[in-house]
Amino acid sequence: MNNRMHLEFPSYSQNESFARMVISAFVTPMDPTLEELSDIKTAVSEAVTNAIIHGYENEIGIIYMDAEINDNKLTVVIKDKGKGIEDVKMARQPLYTSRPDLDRSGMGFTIMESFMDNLDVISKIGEGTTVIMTKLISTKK
Amino acid sequence: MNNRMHLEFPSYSQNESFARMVISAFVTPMDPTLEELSDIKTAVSEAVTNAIIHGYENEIGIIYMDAEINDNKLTVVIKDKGKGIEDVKMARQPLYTSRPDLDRSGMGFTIMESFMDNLDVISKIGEGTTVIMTKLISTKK
Amino acid sequence: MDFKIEKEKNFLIVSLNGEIDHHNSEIIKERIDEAIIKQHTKNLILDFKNVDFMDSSGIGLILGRYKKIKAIDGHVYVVDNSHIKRVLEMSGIYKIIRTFDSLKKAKEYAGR
Amino acid sequence: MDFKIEKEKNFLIVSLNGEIDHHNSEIIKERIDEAIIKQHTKNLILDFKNVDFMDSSGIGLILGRYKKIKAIDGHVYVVDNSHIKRVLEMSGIYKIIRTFDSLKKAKEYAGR
Ligand SMILES: Nc1ncnc2c1ncn2[C@@H]1O[C@H](COP(=O)(O)OP(=O)(O)O)[C@@H](O)[C@H]1O
Ligand SMILES: Nc1ncnc2c1ncn2[C@@H]1O[C@H](COP(=O)(O)OP(=O)(O)O)[C@@H](O)[C@H]1O
Repeated sequence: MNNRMHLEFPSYSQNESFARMVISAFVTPMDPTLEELSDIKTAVSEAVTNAIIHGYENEIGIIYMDAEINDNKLTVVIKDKGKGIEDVKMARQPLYTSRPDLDRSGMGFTIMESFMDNLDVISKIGEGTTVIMTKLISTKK
Repeated sequence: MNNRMHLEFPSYSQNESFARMVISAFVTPMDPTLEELSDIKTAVSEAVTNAIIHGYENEIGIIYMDAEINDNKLTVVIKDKGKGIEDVKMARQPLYTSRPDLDRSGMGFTIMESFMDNLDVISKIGEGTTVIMTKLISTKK
Repeated sequence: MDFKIEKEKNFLIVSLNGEIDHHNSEIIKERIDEAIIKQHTKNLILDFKNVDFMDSSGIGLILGRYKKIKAIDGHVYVVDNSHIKRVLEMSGIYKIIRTFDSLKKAKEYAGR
Repeated sequence: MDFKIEKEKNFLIVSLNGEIDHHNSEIIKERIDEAIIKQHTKNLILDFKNVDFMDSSGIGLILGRYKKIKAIDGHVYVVDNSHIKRVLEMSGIYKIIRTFDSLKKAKEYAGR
């Protein structure tokens, strides 16, 4: 099975749950297990939340979510045109957060990495951040 | 409350249900009644199905769905770049269908019109069709 | 979407579930038309009791079967529910097809 | 998301429901922090039993309350469930906060 989608929405925090519902709806035909679905929703939630609170900080910008199904492989790309990350390697470290004042735990990238099969982060200061995640869905039944 | 979204997806018939799930997720924060939600899903299903079977016929093209919430007013725009409609006035008549061979009932536009508050159809042969629907959501509670 | 087709006495019962749109009505229509031929049945009960969404593709499904069955002098009966009532009303289906609010009633009537 | 905060003996019980993300954890955190001050309570039970989704914002919610409560020499207890276990495990929360699989057990322990 192959399919793809492109979604754009403003960085209101209420759209975190909207993004989760859209990715759930999109992967439904892949018939993921409940755990796989929960992993995907969590990873998407982390990436979208990051775009909202770190990427666009106090402004409202557009968040781009692309997803693609190729046989049993899911690719999700979440992109913002916000402030970007200076040191991606440091940002990806478990527990690293630039916003402890907001009760952030610094576990977002670590969760994306371990709940999905692969994570790439491309970022440029002043231009924004793109997070690319892939996951293979079990083909049971 | 204000919000908006832009979605693109290929005209696979399995995406009819995807489009319904996305619009449901998008209107959730408006807290529509079950009947309002069902009306919106049905109207979206009709417009997306038309883009798939009439607009793009046997090819796969991209379907564009835009939605906007302005206070309690929902606007949904569904667009294809398919073959277009020669006579929109005739096409909008109840029971008119160009594809009785496919068991189409010719009730799609009639349903969109009566389930939503307003329906506009803009179309040009060879360029595609845009369907614009609005609906006021009751503000109970 | 999930459905089953069973033969009972001189009629076929098609029990539908979930959502009916153009995508899945294509598959359902094909199976019903096959069953009509294979089972030599002239009467059809379409049970929409457990359908929670239906767009105009469902009208096409009903009317298409109605035309086929009528051509062989059979009957089509529909079991409806509140989710699909408004779409059925718009289509004028209540004027040409006998409708019931339960499968039991439809079977009693069809099996007279 | 739906939640309630109740005082019982010398502890506050926060019962959470539905999904916990950054959007709704902001509201929850504010209410808990208010309640801690108003109710003069030092002990907190966070009941996640009926939470069916939680991302790392939930970790921040727990750790943030833990720090506040620790500063006033109180205790934080968590009731978890299978949906949130993996996220909690990643965060190392099990190493610093006592966790229970039911509110009953947490209350018994907190009320010793
Ligand atoms: N989209 C983004 N735009 C800008 N900075 C980001 C973005 N995503 C992550 N970061 C940076 O990377 C850090 C680590 O991210 P993460 O692991 O998700 O933890 P947290 O969100 O809890 O801070 C963030 O604190 C932030 O500085
Ligand atoms: N997106 C579209 N592109 C091209 N033609 C369309 C489109 N939507 C509708 N039409 C035309 O308008 C007619 C009436 O549409 P509708 O009322 O939805 O009924 P039905 O889909 O059952 O034919 C269709 O049969 C078709 O000829």
